[in-house]
Amino acid sequence: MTPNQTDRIATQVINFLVLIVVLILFFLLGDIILSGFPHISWHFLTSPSSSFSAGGGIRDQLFNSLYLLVLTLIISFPLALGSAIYLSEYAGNNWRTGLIRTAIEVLSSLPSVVVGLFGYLLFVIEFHMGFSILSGAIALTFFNLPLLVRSIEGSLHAVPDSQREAGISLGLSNWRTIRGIILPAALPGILTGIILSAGRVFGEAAALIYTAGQSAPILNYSNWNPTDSSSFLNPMRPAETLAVHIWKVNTEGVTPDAVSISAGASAVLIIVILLFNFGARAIGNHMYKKMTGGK
Amino acid sequence: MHKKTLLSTLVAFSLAGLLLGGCSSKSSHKSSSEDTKAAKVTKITAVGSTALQPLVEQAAQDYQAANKNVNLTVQGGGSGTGLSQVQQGAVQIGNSDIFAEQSSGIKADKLVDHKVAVVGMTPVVNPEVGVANVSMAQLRDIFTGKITNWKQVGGKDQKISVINRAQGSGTRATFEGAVLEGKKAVTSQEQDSNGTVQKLVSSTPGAISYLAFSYVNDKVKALSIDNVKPTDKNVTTNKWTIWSYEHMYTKGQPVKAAAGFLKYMNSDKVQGSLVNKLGYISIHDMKVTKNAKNVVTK
Amino acid sequence: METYDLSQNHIVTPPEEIALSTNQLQVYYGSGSRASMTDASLSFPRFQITALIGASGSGKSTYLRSLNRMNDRIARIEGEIMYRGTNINSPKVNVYEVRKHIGMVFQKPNPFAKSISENITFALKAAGITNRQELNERVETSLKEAALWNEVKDDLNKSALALSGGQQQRLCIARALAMKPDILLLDEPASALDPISTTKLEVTLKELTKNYTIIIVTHNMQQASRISAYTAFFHLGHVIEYDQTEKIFQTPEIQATHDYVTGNFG
Amino acid sequence: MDDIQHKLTAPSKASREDVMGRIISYTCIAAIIILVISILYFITSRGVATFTANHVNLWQFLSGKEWNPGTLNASGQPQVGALPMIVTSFSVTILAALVATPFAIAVALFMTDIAPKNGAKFLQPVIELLVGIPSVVYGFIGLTVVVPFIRHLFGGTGSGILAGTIVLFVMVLPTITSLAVDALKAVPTYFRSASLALGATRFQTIYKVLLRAAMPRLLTAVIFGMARAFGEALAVQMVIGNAALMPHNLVTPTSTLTSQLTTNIGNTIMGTLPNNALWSLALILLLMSLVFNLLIRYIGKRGEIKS
Repeated sequence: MTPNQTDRIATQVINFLVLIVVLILFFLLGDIILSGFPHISWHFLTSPSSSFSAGGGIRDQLFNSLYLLVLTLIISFPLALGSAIYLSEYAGNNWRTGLIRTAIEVLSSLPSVVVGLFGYLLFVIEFHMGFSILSGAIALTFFNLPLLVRSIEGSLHAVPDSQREAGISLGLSNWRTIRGIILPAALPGILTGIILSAGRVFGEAAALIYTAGQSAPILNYSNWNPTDSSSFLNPMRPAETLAVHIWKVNTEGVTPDAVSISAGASAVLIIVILLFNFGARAIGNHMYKKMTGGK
Repeated sequence: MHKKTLLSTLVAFSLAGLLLGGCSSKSSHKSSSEDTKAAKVTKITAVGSTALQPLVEQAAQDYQAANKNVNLTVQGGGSGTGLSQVQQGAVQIGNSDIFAEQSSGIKADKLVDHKVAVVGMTPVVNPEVGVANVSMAQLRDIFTGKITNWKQVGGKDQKISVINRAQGSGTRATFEGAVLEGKKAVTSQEQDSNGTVQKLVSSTPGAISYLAFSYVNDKVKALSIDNVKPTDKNVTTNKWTIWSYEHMYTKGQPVKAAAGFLKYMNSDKVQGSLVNKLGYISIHDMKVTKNAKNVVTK
Repeated sequence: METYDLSQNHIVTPPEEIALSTNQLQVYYGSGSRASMTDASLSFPRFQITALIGASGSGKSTYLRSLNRMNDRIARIEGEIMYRGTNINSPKVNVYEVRKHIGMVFQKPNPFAKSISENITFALKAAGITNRQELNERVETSLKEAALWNEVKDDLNKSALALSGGQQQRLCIARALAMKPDILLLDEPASALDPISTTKLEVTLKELTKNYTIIIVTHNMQQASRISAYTAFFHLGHVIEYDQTEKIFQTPEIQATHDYVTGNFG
Repeated sequence: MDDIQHKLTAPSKASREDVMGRIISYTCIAAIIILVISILYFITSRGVATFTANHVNLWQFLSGKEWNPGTLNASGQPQVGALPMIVTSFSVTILAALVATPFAIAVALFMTDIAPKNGAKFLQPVIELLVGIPSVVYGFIGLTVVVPFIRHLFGGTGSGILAGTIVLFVMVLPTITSLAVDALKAVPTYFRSASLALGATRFQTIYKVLLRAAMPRLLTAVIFGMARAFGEALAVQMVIGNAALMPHNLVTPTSTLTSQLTTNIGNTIMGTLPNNALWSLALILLLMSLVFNLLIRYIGKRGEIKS
């Protein structure tokens, strides 16, 4: 076989594999969105859920998912950023760094339920944080960190060394160089990491059942005081997220319309993630353009 | 300029994150005790059985609407979790599907039982198997693996696929207590939730499992045992023997706020309508009682 | 390849005022004990261009990068680097301050992914200059010094990455000049440029000697002979010969230098 | 002159900035290390209790095939044999990674080298979207589509390793793909142009240059995929069958470490043997993923080409 024939066959094999993946993707997304779309209505999005009668909505769960994402990122992003900077800029290439990396990666293979129980026993019980969004956010930080650290470190590495040299040669401190030159250049990669980890936050259920809880108390959306227990901004209140809600109605739900709630909620989840992806990308591009001074 | 803002935001975030992570234990502690002083809001947490959760959750919502000074949190986690945590004093109420006495590792004498509802359970099969009634002995043989084909009990020629519940789960303990007479169930598929079992039985040919009454729908077939139908009425007289209580345990006698809520759980408001709406049987309707050793008295 | 006696050398001390000098400089990479640069003792005259020549791997870039401590992260450097009466190769010295006085331009143009003016003002702002007017003035002066002003003065807010290679390299020079350094180190600055850009760059460098001391590493011997006053020849981590450029190229003292500049090398 | 000498030796804003930078990044890494150590300690201390407090024989635990922590066997020992779960967890993880890797790399190559413009624009968001689908949804699609399909083909219940593998394959695909894309993108363009300029075909370039240069990071992508597969519980639990039985083939119900853990942990009492035994499963899971990590890191190091 000549190299050219091999090339043609190989390309066809690759195209074929891609086609299969695309078909799977279409099937999955199509199945979720088509079966869920008919159940999405304004009423569904804006009314609270119901524990036994039909006609419940997902208003609070939807908000909780978003709020949990924000809190999780507030906790995990700075930690991941700092650690990624340490690993890519300060750490030497030795066994100690290898150990740290392995330790962080092992975190990502822990089953959700183990992290959930750990969070439950330590944060919920021991630290008296109760079933709360905050406990949930800390538990999710465990899953988020490996993914975030890895992707941020990767995108920092991808910035050419000549950029670091340029900064340092001007008498800038390493820190200033990292912050002002390397980070902006690495921004698109960092965003991908955030989007991926956000997906994980949206989709996680097992870890949250034991930490953020699986009840959605009625929220008061006009109460902006985060310390008040009925306020929607209070991080210390229990919060059932969309994914947990889907899990609950599917496993123990006794509402007559459990199937349609689950389908509708799944479709909403997908759409929210989609919007989030596009939004994050648009903001990223905008920031990147602003920083590079391009018009 | 915007770079500076970006950085300072990041720094602020990281500080906030570390502070929240590190100190929230103290702050939350403080704020909850301050709340108590200011508004005298008592916080009650009930954890445990997922089967009982919807009932308690709904009751808690109604109760809080009338009693502003009580803040109730109801969570699942499983009966084991509920019993462990109430025994440790980490939560005020532990919800359980089983008697504390039936659970090893729990000092039942330290806990006070509050029975709030009764759940009836029925064996369910895939509608295709062509069986509507079995004897108790046949049912036992199916679950211990002695009968392996539906034609042995008058159905069509189809292998029996047993789907059991998780070991240690309340539903399984109840079912095995009432049916197996101490024999060991065959090792088979195990699922831990009513919803999954219902879906599996409806889609797997030859499947048999058991469900709480409220999860039985037209996609699965509930079996009669010795020609007794699984109905609420038969449960109240113990003609249908597979049923259990739903318990809410407290460590010692409940203190004021928890006592108030537990009293509400036993009131006609809950027992008269809510319990039935959610598919349980009211404790008030029972004509018999059962103790931890499965002994029934009229 | 012929082997030369590396201990045989000829090194002069220029009579002019000295801007920077090294004494017995040794560079070790990694944890190894073998020196990549051995006993380099050179003095660089003020307001002149000094060229460092030699084959690839001769240690000239290593040496140059040691002068403003750019090699700190990857190498261990022994010996003295004397600047204004201070040994700047001492752990007590503030390297950031050193680099402000001794600027550097690299082989490949490496502008930041920012606008042209931000490329220049970024380090200035970090150094504490916030006055808008002063920043604008510095941008203009340095771009003029680097002979880039006329080409970019209307596009100062455009991305620096849109410039051509030659323009990018002059922007990098302007960026270094904006810090008002004393000495400018150039590491093969023209190697990535076309002949026209190279000529422009050489003219610019000559102009700069009015105010700056320049040390340049180059592969291009014509370039060295065209622009530099002094030339040092490096071979296998040793300085073999250091003298006035004319002498190095016409009547070198050492055989190795002769072979190299006449192209009979290796 | 003195002024300059002073400036050269005195600390400046820049050196203070650098100290601050170091403090920030060292604090972050320290915080993460504390998190990791605390959870590792937590799992280890509980997982070891089975052997120290309940005196279960370690070898019996690892090689036994009977899992009934509540009951004692003939010799009075509790029946805690984790072998079926260990074997199944290994099988589904490795199979899922084996199946997913070629697909993931093909998609990644398609996005970076074959159709970088349209392919990437379309596939990237869709793939990131897949990461966010909750496990539960995957599980139910598996239960309603994959399991009946397998039952139709092979008979039996349909649940088992094969169903688990298929569901996990789809779940880890986005993880491996997006990391593989990063890995391929990190290979400098001149590697590609140099190879093509030498007359190599695109496939030769991909096979001999790209994949090798990207190998360490591709392996990392696979590790992350396997890690996800290892730790996944809710979805697997619904399709694997959850029977603590040795898997005899790919289509009989069996149980993974995670599914056993998730199914039972809420029903056991903390501090008792059934609960401790579940934590021992978690410990095994942790150690197994640690071994995998180290192994692949080692392979990655050997396959690395120095640039």
